[in-house]
Amino acid sequence: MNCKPQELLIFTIARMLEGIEHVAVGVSSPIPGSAALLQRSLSGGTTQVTVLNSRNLQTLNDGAGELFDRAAQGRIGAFFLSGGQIDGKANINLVGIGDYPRHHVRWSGSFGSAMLYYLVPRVILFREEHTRRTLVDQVDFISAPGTSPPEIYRPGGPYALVTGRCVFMFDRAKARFVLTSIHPGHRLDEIRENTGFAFDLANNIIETPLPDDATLTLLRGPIAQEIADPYPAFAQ
Amino acid sequence: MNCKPQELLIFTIARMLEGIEHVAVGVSSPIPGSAALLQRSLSGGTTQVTVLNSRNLQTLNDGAGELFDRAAQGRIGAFFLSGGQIDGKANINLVGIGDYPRHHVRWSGSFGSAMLYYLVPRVILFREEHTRRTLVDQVDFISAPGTSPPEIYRPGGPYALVTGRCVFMFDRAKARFVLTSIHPGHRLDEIRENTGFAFDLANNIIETPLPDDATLTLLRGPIAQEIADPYPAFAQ
Amino acid sequence: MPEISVKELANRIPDGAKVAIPPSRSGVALAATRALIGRKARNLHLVAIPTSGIQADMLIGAGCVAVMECAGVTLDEHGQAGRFVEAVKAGSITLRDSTCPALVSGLQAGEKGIPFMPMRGLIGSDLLKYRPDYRVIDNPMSDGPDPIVLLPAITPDIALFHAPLADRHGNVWIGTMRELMTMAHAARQTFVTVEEITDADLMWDELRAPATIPALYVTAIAQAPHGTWPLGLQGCHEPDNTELARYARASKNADDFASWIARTANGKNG
Amino acid sequence: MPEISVKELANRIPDGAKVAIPPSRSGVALAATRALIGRKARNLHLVAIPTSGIQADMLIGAGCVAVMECAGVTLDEHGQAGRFVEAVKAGSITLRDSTCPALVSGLQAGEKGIPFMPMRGLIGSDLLKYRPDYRVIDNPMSDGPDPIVLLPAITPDIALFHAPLADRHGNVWIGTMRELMTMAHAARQTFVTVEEITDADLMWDELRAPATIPALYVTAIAQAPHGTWPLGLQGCHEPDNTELARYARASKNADDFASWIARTANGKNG
Repeated sequence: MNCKPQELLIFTIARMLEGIEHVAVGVSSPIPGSAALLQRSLSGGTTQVTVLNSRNLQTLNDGAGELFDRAAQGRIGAFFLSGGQIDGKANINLVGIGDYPRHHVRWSGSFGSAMLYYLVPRVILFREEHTRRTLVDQVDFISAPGTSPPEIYRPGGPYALVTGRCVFMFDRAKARFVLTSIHPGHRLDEIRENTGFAFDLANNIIETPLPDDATLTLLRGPIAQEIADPYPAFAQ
Repeated sequence: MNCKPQELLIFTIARMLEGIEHVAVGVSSPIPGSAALLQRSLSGGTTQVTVLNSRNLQTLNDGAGELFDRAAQGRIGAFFLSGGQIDGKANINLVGIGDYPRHHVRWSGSFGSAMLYYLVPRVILFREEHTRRTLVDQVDFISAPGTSPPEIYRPGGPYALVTGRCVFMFDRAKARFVLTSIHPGHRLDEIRENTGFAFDLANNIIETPLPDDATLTLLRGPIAQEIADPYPAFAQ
Repeated sequence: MPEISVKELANRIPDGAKVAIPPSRSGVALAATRALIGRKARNLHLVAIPTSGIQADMLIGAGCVAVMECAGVTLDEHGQAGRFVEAVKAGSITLRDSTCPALVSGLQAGEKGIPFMPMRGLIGSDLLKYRPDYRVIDNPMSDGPDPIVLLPAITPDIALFHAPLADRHGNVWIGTMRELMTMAHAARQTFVTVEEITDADLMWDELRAPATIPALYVTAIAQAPHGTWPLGLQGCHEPDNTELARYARASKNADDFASWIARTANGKNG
Repeated sequence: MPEISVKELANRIPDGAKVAIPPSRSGVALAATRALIGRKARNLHLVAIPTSGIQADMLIGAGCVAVMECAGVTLDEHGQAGRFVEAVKAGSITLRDSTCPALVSGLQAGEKGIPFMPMRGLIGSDLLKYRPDYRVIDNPMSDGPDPIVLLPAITPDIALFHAPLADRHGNVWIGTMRELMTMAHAARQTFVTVEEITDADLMWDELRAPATIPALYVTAIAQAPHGTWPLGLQGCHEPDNTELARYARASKNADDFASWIARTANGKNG
């Protein structure tokens, strides 16, 4: 079976969720959502999944604060964030480009990032567009920082950055991304050219593994059906 | 009609609730509860009443904290407190006699007093037993103080003390009780003899007014029926 | 029970009021929003609990908003909120950007009548830099240094939302949209539009009472069937995605926005 | 679903655990309490949310309790809690006296994963004097001096209560006893006894879902009809006032208490 680019991303993210008890997925995140569902399926249900704004895939019934309370208590093992800009220190910008407040490009806002990025142990950054526009040397506005000084209470933070071209793992001690795998059809020099920040190279950079046929069948069947509840447009 | 002592107390307390929008009544307070219901009736429903642990007479449905949140927001105009001991500065003791923690007499505990006494504008102290055992010079344990220094946020506090013998109003500036009315059949020297704290005398001490026949009919009819919900034993 | 018309309800929300509004999934009072635009409300301070979408965008586009306090304004799968983005770029609204849990916690502090609530996170974010009302203290419960943010209580003048059902006493059933309970508790006044009004007493309905806002917290109610249109309402109506997509396109410029507002002024069946 | 017996449930509450328990009106797990006494539980730290009655008194009388944290222990209209009073006088339990809203706020801080919650009141009370874990700071939001108490978060090891209904997935319906939701959210583990277990999914029941604790928070459930006896359960059972009066008399001395415990060891139908 032929693996589509999005299926590779879903599979790649799913593998990062191994061993996580409870994964939460924010709004407008169909690829991370599918990845969480795939991991749930592969784990035999050990991994629980909450997809915000979903009818079937969530158990929140105590108001807009419940997800955040769960995160603060350590009940959520993994979450996904993105950014209009992401920089080399894993700072993310969900607000805009230019000087605050009168940005010349304005996005929606920081949503829960300025709390969840600190408290969820394994935050996976996902941005399909891998260009110097999205992956920058320094963000114009820090919605949430990639790292914090040692005196700041911060059990969580960035774990990896998955793009349409490759996977970077994040080294929290060095506050730097490390390129660990390149998706099939992409090359290191192309990644350098399209990345606005400096990054390290893993000793052993691999080609991002493809899902096997059984996994693809799972993805195209039951997972696609489940994800149609919160993301009908994506499923089509 | 002949007014019973408890009916006089109910009527006396009810008159102190005039103009209050929302009166809350704690557990085990059938006389204050009846007074609140009488005032509600006399006000034509302008005064709202919440009786804790009552099925019919409360609208709390958000857990054990809701009453206190309402009080902190200023939504509750009057409340009732009592004390195993009450002293001349209106300090109340709901904990015990002797040295804490191994009191030789131990009562139930402070319940909500250490917050409500500060925040509810008109707290009416009610203690039917008027003796030197209950009305003391100084309480052994301050569950909640009668007054606070000016830097302490305290929109509420004691308004009056109603006993089986008389009514004291509380002068917050002087932190002293003022005897204002004596129940029929009681005398000033008897009150002095049975009060453990020094108090001031109003310029014009009156005999506590009795309810008229219409009020007594109301009390013995509809009010008695309503109060039977939270306090079935009292109603009998 | 304090039952009024949608128009009267909008009239009772004064210019300059600090109005708490729910996220797009939770009972957004769009019929009342149309009435606010109709009465040319001005200088509103919107507080999204914790995000908004078409509602904030409509009010901003119609010139009703002075201050926008939120963790995000988005039309979700339909894209950017065009009037919001335009107003930010033009500097015509004052922004108070925040993060979702900070808005919820601030509102909970308002509900509890306490001056502040602490929250983890935020330190090192530029959000904090632009919120001088958020304070950082050293956690007094900690032995070592442990900076933590204190959020001031949010006490809205008005909570405005739409619910499936009310009764004649003014009790309002909200289902699982629990943020509406917090909003009603925290706000000084609460105005609610509803799909239906029942003659039964919701507080005496064993199944509905736990998810019912007691009348005590409710200032007035207006019946407005399809009152969230074109948004949906849990258990009642699906979102009208065709109309929402039309709105998203229209919100990209002032003229198209004005036409959309004019065309939809009477709601779903207008 | 994690369905176990009442005995097994009591076995899974370890000696020394900090156990949150509800007030007498809200789903007190007395069948489980009898099982705890039966297994000779020791050194429990009871945290009443915010008061207790017969439950704490039974556990104290049976020697299960090391620490009692509460705003009050009372048998309500039946009078003083005799075993509690005796233990206080004997100094055989450690008291952590507090006031109702402080216990609720502390639990809410635990629910929110924040280290503390501020509260008005308490300053000048002897309660504060004996609670070194309660701190007074100057309100950082205030211009002038404004001392305010900070309460540390309460994070119970275990929440233990009784509810009317659960389902096979582990979801628990609590009606208006909302403090049980906070308890389950705040505690590390939650054990629930229930009147009934339904085959339906409570989270998919539009009317019950808003008052249902999601299974995620529930460690295990045991079916225990009349599990609050001799206390009542809202909407299910009236209190057995005859038996409660008998208990109040028995609790006045150790021998009568022991006889009462032995006689009622098997519950209402024992």
